[in-house]
Amino acid sequence: MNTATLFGVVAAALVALGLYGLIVHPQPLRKILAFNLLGGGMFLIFGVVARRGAAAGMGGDPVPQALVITGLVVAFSATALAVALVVRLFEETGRAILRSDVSTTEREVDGES
Amino acid sequence: MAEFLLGAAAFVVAMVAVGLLRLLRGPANTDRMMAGQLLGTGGIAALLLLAAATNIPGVMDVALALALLAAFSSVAFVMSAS
Amino acid sequence: MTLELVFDIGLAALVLTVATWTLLARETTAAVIGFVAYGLLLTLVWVRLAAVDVALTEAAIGSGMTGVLLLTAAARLRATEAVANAEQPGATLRVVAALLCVSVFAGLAGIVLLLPEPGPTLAPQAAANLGSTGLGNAVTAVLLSFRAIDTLLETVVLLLALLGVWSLAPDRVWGGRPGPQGNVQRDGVLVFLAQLLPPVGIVVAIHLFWVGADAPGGKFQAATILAAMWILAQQAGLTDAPPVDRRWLRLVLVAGPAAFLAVGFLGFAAAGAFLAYPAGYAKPLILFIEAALMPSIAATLALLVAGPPARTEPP
Amino acid sequence: MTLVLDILTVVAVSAGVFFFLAGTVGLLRFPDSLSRLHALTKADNLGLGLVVLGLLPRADGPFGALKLIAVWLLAQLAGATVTQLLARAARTAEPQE
Repeated sequence: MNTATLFGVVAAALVALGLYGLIVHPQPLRKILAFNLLGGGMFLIFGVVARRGAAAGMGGDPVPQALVITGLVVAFSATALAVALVVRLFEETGRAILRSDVSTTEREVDGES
Repeated sequence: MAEFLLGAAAFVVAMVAVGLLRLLRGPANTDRMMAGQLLGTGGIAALLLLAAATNIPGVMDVALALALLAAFSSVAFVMSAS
Repeated sequence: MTLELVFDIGLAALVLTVATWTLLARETTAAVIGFVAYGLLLTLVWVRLAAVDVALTEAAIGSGMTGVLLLTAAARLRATEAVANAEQPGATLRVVAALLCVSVFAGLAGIVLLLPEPGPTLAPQAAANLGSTGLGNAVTAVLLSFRAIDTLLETVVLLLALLGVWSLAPDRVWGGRPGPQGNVQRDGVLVFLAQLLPPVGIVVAIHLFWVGADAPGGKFQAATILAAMWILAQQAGLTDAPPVDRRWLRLVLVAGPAAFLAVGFLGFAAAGAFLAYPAGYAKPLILFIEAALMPSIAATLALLVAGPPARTEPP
Repeated sequence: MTLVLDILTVVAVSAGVFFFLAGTVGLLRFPDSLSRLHALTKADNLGLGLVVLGLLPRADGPFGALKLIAVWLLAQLAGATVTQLLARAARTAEPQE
């Protein structure tokens, strides 16, 4: 067991944990949080691959490391967009639920009246 | 000497880890934020010790960035809570 | 050597504990505080994996920026938590999700454990070609020379995300300032911090930007710190977020990617390919791109945190 | 001379680490938010300060030493501000304590 392998297993566990939260949590904001948790694990797998590729006097393979930096920034922008969507949903409907049948029933009520 | 510094870093992280019990227990979110603050300071100290112990270049800059942003999330927490 | 392993195992246990707690916490705000702690711990993990550039980015964006974004949103949505929490999924879904996640864990852990030995790597190629870029930091060379197209697209993605956020504004406030009104109760302590910290932050950002050519650092990390300083000044009420329809703001946002694209097309004329740098001019061109990108990225990041426009100027 | 500096490093770092222990114990054992905050500042100021002091002889050049001191000063500033803000938030949140 060395550092890279250890954190590789941790990364796999983080991806699994994040995925579970993403599926099970009813609140959209918690889903976004779980998604970021998952992302952290995924990036860590890249980091482990990079660390194992240490060569030529470098502590790790720079290509996956650069990919992770790009990925972190993109993950942040996706999170910001998702948060803005949830907040807008809340401002529009007064709640933040993803269930689709809520709005459908409301529309039916409108149609009957 | 490197062994000693690494040991000190491990001890700081362990202490901060115990402090994270406050994060789990609360009771108020302010208490949780305190645990986060302690983790921030402990993380800075651990990074400084790691930088001195391992001679990886740039670790000190990570500590500098963390110190600069140490207040950032706490300020956001207080501002949004009030 | 063994001491290092003890350190790593402790760190690994901590990361897993905080991550689990972040999922289980009842309140969203508490969960986000857990997430900020998770980001800090990941920063330490990245240092242990000898990826200092990534550690810097994780500390600044992964923990700092995302934390602020989610903390603000959690406070905004607090009223909806009870309703949403009532919609807990059934036991069947939980079991199926758990089974899926266990198999994902097994699969990924298997892949990590069975990775070929020695690990495949592009480090020797990167090291061999580092000389042609004139840079000393291989990660910066990958980001701005070997895989520059990724970075170009990434800056475009950032802009598109901002456009997406802005387009969520209701029509009546379009062109206004982002953020809720009345958020500016001046607090003496906070004002003091927001006056003292930004000058230091700007110096540190320039330092990170400058050493980025040869040591861990670079425009993303520097831009994030600049963005954080701007947000801090807004939180303290020292300055307000700009109205989104200002022309100067649009120019700042677009200038970086536009300069990058221009250099890319220049590559056709000067070196025969898109984003190819003519021999001998690689380093000045890379520094020019980075310098042009930094303010654009900083502004984009800060405005992404600020959210869609929410109030118009009083006439 | 190196021996003296090494001893300084060991003593100062050990003392700094001790204050992290103290901060953690206080954070866990003290009964209410405000006194917990009091414990926290000990780790923030003295713990980090002594670690920085201990590492100063090992800094690479005057620039490295300057950076170490800058880290400590920034942490001080952040700690002082956050402590104030959190104390106020804690008082408004739980006035009975």
